[in-house]
Amino acid sequence: MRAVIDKEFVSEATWNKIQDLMSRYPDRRSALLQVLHAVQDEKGYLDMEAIKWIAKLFKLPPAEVYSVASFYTMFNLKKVGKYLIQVCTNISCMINGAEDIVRHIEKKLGIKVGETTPDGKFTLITVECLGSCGKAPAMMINKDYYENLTPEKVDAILDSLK
Amino acid sequence: MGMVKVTIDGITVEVPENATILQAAMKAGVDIPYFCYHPYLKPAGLCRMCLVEVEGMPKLAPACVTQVRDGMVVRTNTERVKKVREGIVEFQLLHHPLDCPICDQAGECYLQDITFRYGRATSRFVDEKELYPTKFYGPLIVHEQSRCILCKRCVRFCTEVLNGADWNVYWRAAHSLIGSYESDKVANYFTCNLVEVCPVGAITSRLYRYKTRIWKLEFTRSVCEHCEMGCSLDLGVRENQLFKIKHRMADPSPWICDKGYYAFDYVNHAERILYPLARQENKMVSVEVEDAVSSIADKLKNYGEGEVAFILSPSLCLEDAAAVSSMAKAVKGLVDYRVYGEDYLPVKGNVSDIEDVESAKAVLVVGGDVAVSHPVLALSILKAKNAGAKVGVLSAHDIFLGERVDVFSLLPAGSEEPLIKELLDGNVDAIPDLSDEERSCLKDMLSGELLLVAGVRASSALRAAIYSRSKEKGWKYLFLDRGCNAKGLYSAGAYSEGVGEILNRVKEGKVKALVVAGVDLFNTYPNGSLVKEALESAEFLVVMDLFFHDTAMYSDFFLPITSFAEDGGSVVDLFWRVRRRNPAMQPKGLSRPVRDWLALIGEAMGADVDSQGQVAETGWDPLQAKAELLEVKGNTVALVEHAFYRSARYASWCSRFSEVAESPCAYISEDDAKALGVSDGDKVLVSGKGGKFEFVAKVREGQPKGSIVIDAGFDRFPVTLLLNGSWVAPVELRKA
Amino acid sequence: MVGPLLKGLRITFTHLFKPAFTVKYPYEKLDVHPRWRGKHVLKVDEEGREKCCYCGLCEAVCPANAIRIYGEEAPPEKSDVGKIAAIYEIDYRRCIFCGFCEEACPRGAIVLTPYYELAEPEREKLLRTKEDLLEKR
Amino acid sequence: MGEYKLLLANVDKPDSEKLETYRKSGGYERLRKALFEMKPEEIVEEVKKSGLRGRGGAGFPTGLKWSFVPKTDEPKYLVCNADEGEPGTFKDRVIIEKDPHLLLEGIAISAYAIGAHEAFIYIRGEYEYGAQVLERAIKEAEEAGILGPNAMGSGYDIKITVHRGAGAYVCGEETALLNSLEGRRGHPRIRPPFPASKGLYQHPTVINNVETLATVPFIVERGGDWYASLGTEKSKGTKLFSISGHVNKPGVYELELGTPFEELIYEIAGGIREGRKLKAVIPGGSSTPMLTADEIKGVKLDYESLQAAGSMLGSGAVIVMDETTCIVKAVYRMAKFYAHESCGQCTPCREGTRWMVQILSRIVNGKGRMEDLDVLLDMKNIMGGNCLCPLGDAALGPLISGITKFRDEFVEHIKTGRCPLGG
Amino acid sequence: MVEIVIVTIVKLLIYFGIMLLFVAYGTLAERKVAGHIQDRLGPYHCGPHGILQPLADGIKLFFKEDIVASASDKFVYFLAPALAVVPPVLVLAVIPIGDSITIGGKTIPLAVADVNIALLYFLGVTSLTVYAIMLGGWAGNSKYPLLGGLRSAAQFISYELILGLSIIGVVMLVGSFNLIDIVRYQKDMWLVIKQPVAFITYMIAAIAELNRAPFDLPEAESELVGGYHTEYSSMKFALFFLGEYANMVVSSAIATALFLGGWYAPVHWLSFIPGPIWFLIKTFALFFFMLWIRWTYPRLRYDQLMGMCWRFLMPVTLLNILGTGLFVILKNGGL
Repeated sequence: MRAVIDKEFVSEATWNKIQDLMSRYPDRRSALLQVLHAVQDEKGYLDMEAIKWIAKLFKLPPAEVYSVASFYTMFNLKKVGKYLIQVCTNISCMINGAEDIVRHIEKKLGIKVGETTPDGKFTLITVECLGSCGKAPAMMINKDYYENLTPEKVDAILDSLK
Repeated sequence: MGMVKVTIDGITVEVPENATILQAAMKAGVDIPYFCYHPYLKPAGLCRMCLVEVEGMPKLAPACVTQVRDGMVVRTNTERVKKVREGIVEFQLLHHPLDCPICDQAGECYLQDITFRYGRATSRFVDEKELYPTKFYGPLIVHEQSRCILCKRCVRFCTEVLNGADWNVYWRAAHSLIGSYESDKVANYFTCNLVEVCPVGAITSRLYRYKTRIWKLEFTRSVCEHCEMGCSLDLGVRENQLFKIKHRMADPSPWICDKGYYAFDYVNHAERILYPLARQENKMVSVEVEDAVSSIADKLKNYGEGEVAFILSPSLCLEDAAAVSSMAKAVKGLVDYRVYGEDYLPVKGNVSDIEDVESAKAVLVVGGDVAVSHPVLALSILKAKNAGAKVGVLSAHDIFLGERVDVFSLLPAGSEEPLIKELLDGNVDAIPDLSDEERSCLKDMLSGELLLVAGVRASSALRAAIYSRSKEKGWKYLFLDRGCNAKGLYSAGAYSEGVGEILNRVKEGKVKALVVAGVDLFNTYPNGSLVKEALESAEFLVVMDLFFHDTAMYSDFFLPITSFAEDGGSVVDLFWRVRRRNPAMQPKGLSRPVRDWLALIGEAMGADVDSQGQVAETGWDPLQAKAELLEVKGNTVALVEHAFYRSARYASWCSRFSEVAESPCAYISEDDAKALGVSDGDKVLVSGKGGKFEFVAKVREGQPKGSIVIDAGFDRFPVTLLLNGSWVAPVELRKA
Repeated sequence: MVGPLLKGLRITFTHLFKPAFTVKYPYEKLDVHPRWRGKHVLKVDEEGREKCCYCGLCEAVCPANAIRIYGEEAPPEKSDVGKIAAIYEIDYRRCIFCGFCEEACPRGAIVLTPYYELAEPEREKLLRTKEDLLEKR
Repeated sequence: MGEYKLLLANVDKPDSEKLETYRKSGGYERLRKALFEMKPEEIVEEVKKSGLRGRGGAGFPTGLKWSFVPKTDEPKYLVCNADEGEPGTFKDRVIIEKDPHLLLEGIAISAYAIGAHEAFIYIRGEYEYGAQVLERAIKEAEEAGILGPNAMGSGYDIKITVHRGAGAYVCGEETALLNSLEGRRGHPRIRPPFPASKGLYQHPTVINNVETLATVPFIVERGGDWYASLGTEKSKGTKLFSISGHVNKPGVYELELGTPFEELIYEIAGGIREGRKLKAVIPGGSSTPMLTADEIKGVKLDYESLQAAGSMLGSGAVIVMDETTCIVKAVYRMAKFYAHESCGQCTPCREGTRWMVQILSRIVNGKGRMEDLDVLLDMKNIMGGNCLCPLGDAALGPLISGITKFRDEFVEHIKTGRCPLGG
Repeated sequence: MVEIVIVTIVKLLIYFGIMLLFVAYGTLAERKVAGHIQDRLGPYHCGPHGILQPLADGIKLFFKEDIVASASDKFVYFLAPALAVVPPVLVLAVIPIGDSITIGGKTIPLAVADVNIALLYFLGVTSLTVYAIMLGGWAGNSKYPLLGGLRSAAQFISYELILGLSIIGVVMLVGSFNLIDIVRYQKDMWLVIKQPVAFITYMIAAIAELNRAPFDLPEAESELVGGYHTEYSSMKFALFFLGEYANMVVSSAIATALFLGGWYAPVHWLSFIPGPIWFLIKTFALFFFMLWIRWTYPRLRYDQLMGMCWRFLMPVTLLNILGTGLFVILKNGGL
């Protein structure tokens, strides 16, 4: 049976990118993670609609796609703020004061870890090692690294984003 | 395959060289505990419960995945192994709720048994347990997430056997959760296998939930009555009530379907008629057995040749069929079992075993929805696919197999048969809606070794075509029939010119007395209006059944018969094997098997009724099929097909099971939906010859334009009125 | 020979004036031992929910086969675990008051009270149902 | 002995990631040499001779690994493991971001050596910038005809694809990485079969760390014997060390194997911050057992010496903790990491890591009991070596070493109910 | 003449009333005494301290189902219980519970009949009791009652002799068969002092006659279930019981008259208490003595019973007669 995929679900650029990704691998399924990344880049997070759409694309049960997506921490299955602040709290950052940074951000934004500001702008989460131990403490906002943090530096960064 | 010698705890056994240590230990009779291993699933090595010491290996080896080597020496009772087992059991129990008193699995729980045998007496755990809420997936299964030990047997069943289903493991680490993506229902017909494979009480049956305890049940081996597969069942009875069905023998398949597992509680239903009834002044009143028998005998004695007819269910056992046949002979009457339609006579296929299906190189399913009529066969076909076979499904209706195979097309309801016939003639292009890939695949299939599975809707004419084409090309073929003993009834000779002919004669007054056993004609015969007229004009009607259904409304006498659980009988399965049932309980009330009633009536009439069934191996020659291929003209053609959860015997009286099929649906094409302005879930009206019915629209991708599939089998919803002797009829479709 | 006869008479005579051990039973009752095993009671918790969740252990352990239970799902106001006994019968015609049921019960739901006046004028009344056994609050 | 600039020779140059820059310093000449002058077997032989060992942590001899690949016609794959998730490790990031072509050249040579036409770089999801750099570099190289079909006109096809992970430490384990690469959950697979015989798509697959592959061009260029002359008798060559924590100059340094540990900490990395005293060192990423200040005295940085000292070289991620660090909290933090990253498949790892966190969190919060220490130590018997993949063992590393070496600190926490360091 | 009839009827009623009351409370006393000796309370439920128990028993026995053994000899079966009650009631006529009183100038003896051969009458009538028992044992057509009846007959014949021989000593001393005379003879000294041996043998014989423990072999529960009355229930059974207790009362009353000085007070300063009361007190004391014996001694074996009668009591009573004779002769100044 010929399957019909709703191309309109994503932008044309993303659609082309997905087509490119899916043609790259010997087995089409390998592109699943890359496609999830691509759709998340466009939509900000992966909702049930997106999962179903991707499942249809790969001819997989949606449960399978959801299962894969939920395994990896980088896929947001719930809505997140415009800026996703990911503070590393792993050992190297911790001994260099990452916990103070987290507390500082919590106070500044008035939210707890795992929450989103009411205006939907910032979401604060803590993550495991970002691979920036040499410039600890570090954090990532969306895709950008911010390293050697101090509370003052964090203030400056957050203010610049507002 | 070479054999190797392995020594386990001092016992030397010889096993095939690809066996695992666990299999060798089973052969040696050494007990190795396990959770995640399942004999019919691929080993996963997850639970680490089966770790054993292998000489020469520094680490402990998981017995379920480690292959044996010649001369391997395994020890399962060393201190190190014991310590690890103790540790693993303790770990499993850390966040297990320990609610065995409530848990339905208690008594047959791996975790319980293994803890008892290998666990430590007390836990060192003092922290808080992490518990998750209980989830109810529809009326059939319930998932107690906290009890899950993440052995993934259920997930592996879904991925390996069902080739992917709405059931998987989510998140990760200790917070991994198993469940359904839709999170409120599991939409496949094999959910009972999740219950069966779960080693703990995480997934349990709602039907059996909390009713009684497993050790109170006495189990009797029997054979399923819902289709021809004849799955072996264990019936669990307590105090003459049937509480649970288990499937513990891989015959014919290690898996079972929801029909067999859940559709049994009608046996205990309060509405079951347990005493003979007779019509007195337009009311049915309870009468003594002797009175009923003598009155019926008196009546039947008065009729001449050809004035008595017997219609019986294709699910009655061989012994009953023999009794009906000999009774018919005694009163010179007619007898027929083909209550689902006119000319479906069983053909003996050249497939003798389910393994032939599983080892086929290519399988083509035509003319029916295998997952509804013979669910377990669908799993065998999938197994063949996973072993590398190409599988195609060409049918007007399919809800399970099609999504999982290489070639799939939904054919227009009215022209299903001609299209398949054309395909058999080699015209692959006749099949609509195929991708190029599928077309070439189909071509390959037709040119090579092929197993043709003719579904229940394949008429005699199509069967004849399949038969002759297969003979020509050397294909294998398998013919499916409705009812669990159609082949047995056929071989017992319980057929004449068709149920339709009998009904017509009743209508015309040629046949005066009618005996209907074990079937509600309104639910089965595809011409509701004919059934109605015939029953109204019958002079004398005797109905034998469990429930007072629509057909019984017209009866003069109603005789209660036994269900499959109370009666030991033989049935002939799909592969023409005779399967024997054992009675699991005493007959309820005054119910007795059909043959016993007939023997009593025969005695009262002075006729000798034989109740010893025999299987005659005579094969019907399909080449003599007379019927024409069906042609239906009309804008919209409807195919009436029983919804899965309504296709079981006595589904209306199976409490939880029938609840799953909420309301009758009509599968319509996207084009039709657009034209009518309806979308998924809207109401549509289908009107035809005998009436107007409202359905919930289900817009289905791939459904051909102008062709709809509607659900039958619902209570007080006689869609057979739309039909005229065939399951396909022209109808009109409107928005409600 | 006469001596012992007289001695016997003396002994019985002195006993005439010794206080009686008799307890005037229906009017006066002795305190039974706290671990006396009398009539069963099905306990309920502080919120009036039944403690019994039909694990079936009492039924299984009963050496006299005096207990018969069937279970059912229950709303939260009837049970904290969602499961109660639909039928709970103790047949006092068979019960031997061994107390195994109490010992087997994992939730302390069935308790043998010191209450021992179980005689009934009709045998059928000795089949006690859940209503008879359930603790009243 | 000081730093030895081999892998890091180019990273400080401006525009170091450009093909142009790379070619100026003799880039891709080694690939040419390999493709035109050497047979695949010769390369494998050279690598074997060089004594190069896997730099990802396990230290398995690379040449030997390559030789396991069956010489059949079925497709073979090379996977570069750039899923650098081990806390404390950030050495591969430097190569990826600053000298991508070195890595690509290494991959190309290695793929040729094992007979693979397709290679994948599995890069961790957080290194988005690194992935972009690599993709740009691949494009540059393909446009220049260096990679792609008929690489450098040799008739040998080499296709390299960058595959981004999505945040799962366990995908650094090679079979989990393969599953992730196939678009599945990153669950480690049961071994055997080993990836060398049945890996990606059930075909022979070689998985190597970024650093390992980046070393290959130098071996091809200067010969295995030359590489073997570096380092010590058994641990040959150079190694990147990423040092972090309480040192004055944290960062990535390339050292010859066998350099004294103290030289790295006190001289190269500039010593402990604010002149405090050293308390403990994690020598090879968070999964290796930690060493006390006394234990590292005289220890050399090579596989054997560290093993003798009771730890491992691992991925060369040195985390330095000074006297102000609370070991209990550090162990707790690492246990939390492993509990978060466990894939959840096998019982000992899944339940053990969770229990560890529960117990340690109680101890950190002052509600510990003395029995807890016995329970934690007993985990070694249940988890040690009994898990599906090495993650369970990794989780035990800091825990067991922390409790045995700093037991007093744990006891103090339990007895007084608070941290003696006031944390 | 009319007066005599009226007085006799009144006396009969009074006597009969006293007797019934005595019997009724005798049963209660038996159970109470048994209870207290065994440190129990005895009947306690009906009325305070169970004093209404005899009434309750009566009501119960009246309403109990009357079972008639189907194989029984019906006439005899019905006759036997009636026979059991008759003798003691007849004996009642000659028992003097007090000296004569004078009312309206007429002297009325406090006995229903002042018979000069009262003792002979007593001996004669009481020996009829055995017929009731024998017939009862026979009529049931059942093995236990038959055995009980036979035992009873043998026992009766033996001990009847002892009873008679015991009394002879008294008669010899007093020289009269009239009970009133005998009592009057004891005004100063009770005959128990002069005839201790006779008193003892009389009591033993009386108890044996009454089939009471330790001589209750005819109804030995442990061997013969219930002896002669096994097949009886309801009122018939009650009549046997009534007879037994009435016999006890009568025997006690005769013994009182013969040996314990009848209505005389034991010491003179107690003479202000009327004679009949003394008589009843003494009778009750003996009655109590019988109960006391019953709850003290175990049952004898049958050979012991017979041996004691013939080999011990017989010679002793004969010797007693001889001794008394000698005494009388000597007292009267020799031959």
